[in-house]
Amino acid sequence: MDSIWFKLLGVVVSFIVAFTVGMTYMGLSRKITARVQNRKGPPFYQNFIDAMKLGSKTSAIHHGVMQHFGPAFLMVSSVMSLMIIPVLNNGMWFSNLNFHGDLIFLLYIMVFGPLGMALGAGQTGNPNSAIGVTRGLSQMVGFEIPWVMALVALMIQYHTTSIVDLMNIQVESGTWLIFSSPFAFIAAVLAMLGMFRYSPFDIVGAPTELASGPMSENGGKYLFTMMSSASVFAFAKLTLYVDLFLGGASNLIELLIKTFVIYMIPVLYGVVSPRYRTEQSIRYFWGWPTFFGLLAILYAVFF
Amino acid sequence: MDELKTKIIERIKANFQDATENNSFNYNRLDFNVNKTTVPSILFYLKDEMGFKHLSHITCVDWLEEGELELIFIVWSPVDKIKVFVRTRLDRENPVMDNIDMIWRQAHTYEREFREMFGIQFTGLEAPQDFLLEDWDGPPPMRRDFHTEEYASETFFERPGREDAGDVREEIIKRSGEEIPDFAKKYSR
Amino acid sequence: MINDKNSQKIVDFIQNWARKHSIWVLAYGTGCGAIEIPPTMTSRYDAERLGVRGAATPRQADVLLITGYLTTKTLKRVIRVYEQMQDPKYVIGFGSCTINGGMYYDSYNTIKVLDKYLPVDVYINGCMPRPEAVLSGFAKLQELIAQGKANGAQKYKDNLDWYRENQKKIIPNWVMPEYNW
Amino acid sequence: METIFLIFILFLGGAIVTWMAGKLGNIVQDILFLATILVPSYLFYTNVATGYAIDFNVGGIELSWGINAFGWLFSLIVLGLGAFAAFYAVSFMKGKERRGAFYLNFILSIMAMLGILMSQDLISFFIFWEIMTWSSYIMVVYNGNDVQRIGIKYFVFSAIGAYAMLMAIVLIKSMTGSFMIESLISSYTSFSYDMQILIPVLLLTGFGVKAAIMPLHVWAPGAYSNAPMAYTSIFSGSLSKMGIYGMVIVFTTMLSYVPEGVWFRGVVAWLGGFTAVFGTLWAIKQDDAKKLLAYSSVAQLGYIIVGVAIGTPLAMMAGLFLAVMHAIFKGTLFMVVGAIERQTGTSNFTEVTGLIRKMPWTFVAALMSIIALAGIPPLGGFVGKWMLYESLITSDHYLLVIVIFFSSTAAFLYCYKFLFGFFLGQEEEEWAHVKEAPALMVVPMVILAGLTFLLGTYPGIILKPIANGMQTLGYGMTQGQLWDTSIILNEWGNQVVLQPILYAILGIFVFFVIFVTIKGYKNTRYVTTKDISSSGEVPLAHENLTFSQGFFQPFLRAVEPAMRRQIDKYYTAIANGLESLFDFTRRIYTGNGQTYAIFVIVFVVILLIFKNSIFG
Amino acid sequence: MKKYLILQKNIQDKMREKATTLYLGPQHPGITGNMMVRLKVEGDTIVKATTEVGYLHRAFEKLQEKRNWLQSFTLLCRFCVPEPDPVEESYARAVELLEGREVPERAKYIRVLMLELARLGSYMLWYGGQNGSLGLYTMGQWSVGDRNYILDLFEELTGGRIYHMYIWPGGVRRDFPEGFEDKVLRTMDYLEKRVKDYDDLMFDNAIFQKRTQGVGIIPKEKAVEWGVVGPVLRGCGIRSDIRIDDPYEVYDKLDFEVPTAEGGDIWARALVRRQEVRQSIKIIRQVIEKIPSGDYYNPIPNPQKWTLPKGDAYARTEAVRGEVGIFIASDGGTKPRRVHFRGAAYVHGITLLENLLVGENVADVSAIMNSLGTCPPEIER
Repeated sequence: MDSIWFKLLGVVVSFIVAFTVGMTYMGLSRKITARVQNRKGPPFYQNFIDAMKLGSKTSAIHHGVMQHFGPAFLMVSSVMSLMIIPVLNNGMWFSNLNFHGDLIFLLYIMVFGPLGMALGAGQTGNPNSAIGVTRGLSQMVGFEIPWVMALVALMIQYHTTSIVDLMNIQVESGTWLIFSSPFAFIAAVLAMLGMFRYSPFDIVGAPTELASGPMSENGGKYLFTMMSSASVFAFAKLTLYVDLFLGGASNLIELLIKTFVIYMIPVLYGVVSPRYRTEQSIRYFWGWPTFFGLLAILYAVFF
Repeated sequence: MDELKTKIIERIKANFQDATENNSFNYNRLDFNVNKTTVPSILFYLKDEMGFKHLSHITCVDWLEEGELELIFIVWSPVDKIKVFVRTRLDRENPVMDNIDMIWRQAHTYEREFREMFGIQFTGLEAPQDFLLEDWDGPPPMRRDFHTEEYASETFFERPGREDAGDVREEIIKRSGEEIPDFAKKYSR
Repeated sequence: MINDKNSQKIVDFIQNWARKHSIWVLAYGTGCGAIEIPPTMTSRYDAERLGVRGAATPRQADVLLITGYLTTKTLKRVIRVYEQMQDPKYVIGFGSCTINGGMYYDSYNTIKVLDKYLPVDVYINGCMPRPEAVLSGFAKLQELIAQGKANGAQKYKDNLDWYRENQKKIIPNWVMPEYNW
Repeated sequence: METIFLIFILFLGGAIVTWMAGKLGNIVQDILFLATILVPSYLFYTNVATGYAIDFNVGGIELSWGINAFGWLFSLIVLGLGAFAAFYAVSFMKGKERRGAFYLNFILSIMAMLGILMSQDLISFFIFWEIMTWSSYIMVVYNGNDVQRIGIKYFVFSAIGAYAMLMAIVLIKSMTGSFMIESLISSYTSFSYDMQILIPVLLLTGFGVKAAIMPLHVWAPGAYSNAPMAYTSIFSGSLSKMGIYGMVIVFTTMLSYVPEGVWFRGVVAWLGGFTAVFGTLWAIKQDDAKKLLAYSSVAQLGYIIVGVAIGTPLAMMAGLFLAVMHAIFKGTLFMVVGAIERQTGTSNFTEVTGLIRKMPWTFVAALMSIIALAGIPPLGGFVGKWMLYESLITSDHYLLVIVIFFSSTAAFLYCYKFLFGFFLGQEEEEWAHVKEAPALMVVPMVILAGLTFLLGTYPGIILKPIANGMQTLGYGMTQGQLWDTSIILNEWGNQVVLQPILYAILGIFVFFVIFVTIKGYKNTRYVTTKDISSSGEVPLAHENLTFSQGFFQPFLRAVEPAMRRQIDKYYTAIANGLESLFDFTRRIYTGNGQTYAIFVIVFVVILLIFKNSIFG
Repeated sequence: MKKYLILQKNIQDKMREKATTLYLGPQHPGITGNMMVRLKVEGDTIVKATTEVGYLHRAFEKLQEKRNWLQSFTLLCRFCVPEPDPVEESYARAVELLEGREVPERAKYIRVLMLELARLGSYMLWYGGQNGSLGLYTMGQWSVGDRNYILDLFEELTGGRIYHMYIWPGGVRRDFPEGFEDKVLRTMDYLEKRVKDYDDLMFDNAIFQKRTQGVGIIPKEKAVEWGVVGPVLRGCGIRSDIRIDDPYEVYDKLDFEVPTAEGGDIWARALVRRQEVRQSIKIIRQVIEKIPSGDYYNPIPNPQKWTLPKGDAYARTEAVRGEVGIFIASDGGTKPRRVHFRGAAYVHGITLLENLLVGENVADVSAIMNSLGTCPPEIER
């Protein structure tokens, strides 16, 4: 059972699950957005069709090797995150590499992709891409602070930096961390709004300013790879939240329910919000979310 | 209204000898004909001294038969609620006019347009040559001796029209395989 | 193994099905017809349920919608944008003015027949076409894509010289990167 | 003769011969220069065993030279980076003026650093320290531009550091009667309370200047960016590490004996944290690559100081590992800037753009070092960052870890700016002629960059000497406790196994690169960077499509309140105050002999009072 | 206050500029129609903005010289697509002024109804555009969807959704269909309800306020001189409305307010527009209430032989974007000598916009353009 091939198969299976779930969630979010907007909306599988269409584009251009590699960088980031985040708390298929599920390693591998993508976007020479990248990186500095604070609070509260350990603690004690460290959850969820880049934190690729920002020059297969990566990444992030705060999940159905609940937070918040400017969003993240992060740390230290 | 108009006429006549008025309108409008050299100063005077702060419009009319271009500046006083038309005529062969965009910045746009469309040269106008057109090498198109229909048929492709004016719906149905909806049938000839 | 021809057929069918149901329209309002695009996209007509959706840059777009008359200045930009789009790509001519010049038949600054300059897959007539007409235009395009008949891009590639000749007649100052497909 | 003496004689003699050899032709000079660096290094590693020391007596002063395991670790940084930088320098200096002086000072710096590491007594330590300072000072003013501001700043701060250190040495001598470091350490606990505080403060000031810790960092950006890049790579890479070396010794020997040590450690760690934050913020603002890297060096030294000052085994290891990594990647990055400056004539982001296709190997080196700098796995910087965070969390420095994390995340910004500014973006006509740097410059950069890769997966290579060195400092650590060849652990037992991670990352990357490449390979085209979707317009020739002005303006706007206070301004105020004081003094010096006599008497009286109050 | 922007002389300078060039348009989701703003940015601050127009130049005014007085209407409504009725009304009124033709009272009321419905429809588009530029797409979906109800009214009354050609010299083309008044009132009831929802979504939104307050400020003392008109001028705190100042049709018999707001920023303009929607609904209700019965059309002679006396006339109308006007000059023939259109965007979209954008953030360009009501076809004609 521990053979490398089994692990590899597990990676492929969880990749497929993540891709499917991520795509479906994005499709559902489009559907839900449409219902809020008094529309019927596209079918929930519309994103699959879009991805297939992008994949079947017959021509593609690139401005150099970094742009060519950009989607691969993104994929590394999302698949690695998926591999080190335990998907289920007892599923052997989805265990992947989760003995490496170290939170600090996760923090760094999660920025690997965006930075690689930023290099790709930079090489296109499109000023829109470059401006979008600078906005994205700046915003990242914004939301990483409350996010890290939440994680540090968890680490010092439970004396571990491993996701698996945190999950096991919840399983053993029967209390979800959302109840035992509520401030960390609040800070983490507020940071998640920025992480998902839905409105009001979608200044990176704001269409009315920068066309589509860093992705301005990417079409066809490049965009397809990025879309797949985004869906896998979305699933990985949601799973991480469930693992950390909602006690993980013992089967896929439970996981889907929990992730969907978490996913609705940024989606529904985004439907009714205009977007912040970059410095406004940074200041936002350094305001209340950071305050909650500090509270979480104090709570972890003193209680 | 009439008192106001006479007051304005008096003040303008006192300051600008060459201004001739036309006070034949029964609504809030007053016309002055001036020489083109007087235009900047009369506009300045209207704006700064008499409260005609708002430049409503500038227009140009090509009087081909008389060999002249007429420039009309329409200014509006938000206080007195009256329009004043300042009219001047330029020689059609060599239309040169003083630039007035230091009085109203928005006149700059009008001047660019007239330079391109009527060939009027505004002295001291600093702007790229092209405004609405790009790489235009014909005569100024808004002049009346430019014939747009001829130009269009020379330059562009035209889709040949039908020979007759008969009902083509049957033909279209045959081609596309669509049915005429019921509501449309009653209009059939 | 499956017969090559048959497998190609199946692949084509699937690809065309995907292309048909995912039409990303380039956000370029070239003319006054663009005013009917927002209603088409929004709640009453909701083109998104057909998979029609806006795309911000030509690299991502599938369909170039020529919404009405094209002035010579815009034609240059439209050609530029069209050539930057990725295959397969389609052009929808929108409104009478793209078909025969419409009411601008004698204007010195608008082109009259769009398909001399760009390969048009579908024309939608009317001035301006109502959202229903626009939707039916998209439906027609979907039909053509499904049948594999919407091959304007191929036509453009094959007859590039002819198109270039026509285009350069209108645009004397031709400074653009070459189209190398 | 003792090999240790031979090494120094070779260094000294080689330096002078190289200096003189300018007339014999450039190639002879180059070979002499390389030989002078390489031969003693070879002798050092083959013939000098760790733990071996010789004592000798010069003019009645007991001196002792030797090397312990801790010094040996730093000698890797000094001689290893020195050798690479030397090869680079040969090519870098081709066709430049005053090569002899450059080579002389380069060798003297290396020798002085090695001397510092080998000094077992304070006198030779101080002498080598001063040689290092002077040779680096000459390098800072080497280009002759902006000497007024930058050179004097460096000089003044070095002097402050040197005098602080000298005062400490004199005090130590007066109390222990010996210049030996051993005797200082052994008798430190018997010092008076004042001395127990004063001596570390003075020594830390001296070392802090070189390590560019926060209030003393002011000289660093100017000096780093003003020296020739071939030298800056060792200036920032190795020379600054001498400060770290000294600090480590102060922390692990003296301060671990007294209860105030904890308090000291906290203050220095927080200073290091603030150094990291403000260094990063200022680095983001820079438009010149040299300045950017200089501020970035300050920030990175801040991390190292944090690790060293916290001083738990993991933290110390993190600090030392980061010191080694910093030497490697920052050395490479300064070399990259040097190569670009040599090929294009400028190092300004707003001017240079789109070099990736012109200088691919330089780009590879820059990319790898930048990834290492940013601390992104699988490259070496990550290992250091990971250990630093884990050590801070496990040792209850919760807020410091946030501060460090902020600085490290913000570092992505300048990392991206560096890569984008030089290599990505529009490929402009004006740089069409640029060629790749000569092989002698590229090869050292690429090898050093490869080292970051190696150390990212097998940090054990360098962690083993670090552990050995730490053992001599009193940390008892064995392999498998906090590290293994390819595993890093924290004190709670959480671990990261680096090897499978590397394989996974490479595997995924290669898989998707292949996927993207073979998918529609025939119809994938390269287009020039001028062919971008600029909203349908064709850009005019004079229009600039590269985004390089005010790169991170929105971010800087958000952090603007923090950057409004610049520490430079306080120093300027002090300097102005001093100037007026000197002005006042000048008025006192009237030229009258009797007044001078009065001054001397007053001074002596003050000295007496001072002495009595302190030495009681 | 920002310095007055002067076009730089060295446009032909071949050196690479320092500032980055960003093209906002013509193909861009953030531009209001087919025009281009060439932005020079340093960081994300604009140091210079140049509007380039001409992408929509169809030579209407040239073509109108070739059409007779009535045929012009097919072209007129295409001057500004979102709100064509004020242009038609201006033209009709200019012709009436020149000819001295009387218009029946009922026709005047119907015209006011048309103008106000068009105003509402245009504001619905503005709701979408303004919020779309700030990323709140839900608002656009709601308001543009609700705009269809107004277009339905137009369709029933005139036969066209967008282009009506309904207001003619001498009156309007046809009378109300049966039960039209009720439909109008029902639609107004619906819209009043919806406008409250819009307020909840948009004006009560903290992020919307943050994004719009203090952005794109027009100084009050310079506003009139700079040619600012319409809601933009009222957003500077100046009470100016052609419906009041230079009343036309029957506006002087109707009771409505001219809302103003202080500040001159996007937020103030939005507040003005928010009130104006309500005022429009109020006017429409009054029109339905007060409309007299009687003739709706004073017939004109055979258009092919219809001549106007020599002379000229200029009629102005308050549209959503501000003051629009038509100048016509007749040489006594069956065709105009000259028709010249004055659009608000002609000033707002070029000199004012270029002026306002300097020093602003790239992120706000689209929002500023939307708040100024820039409409390119009106500039280029």
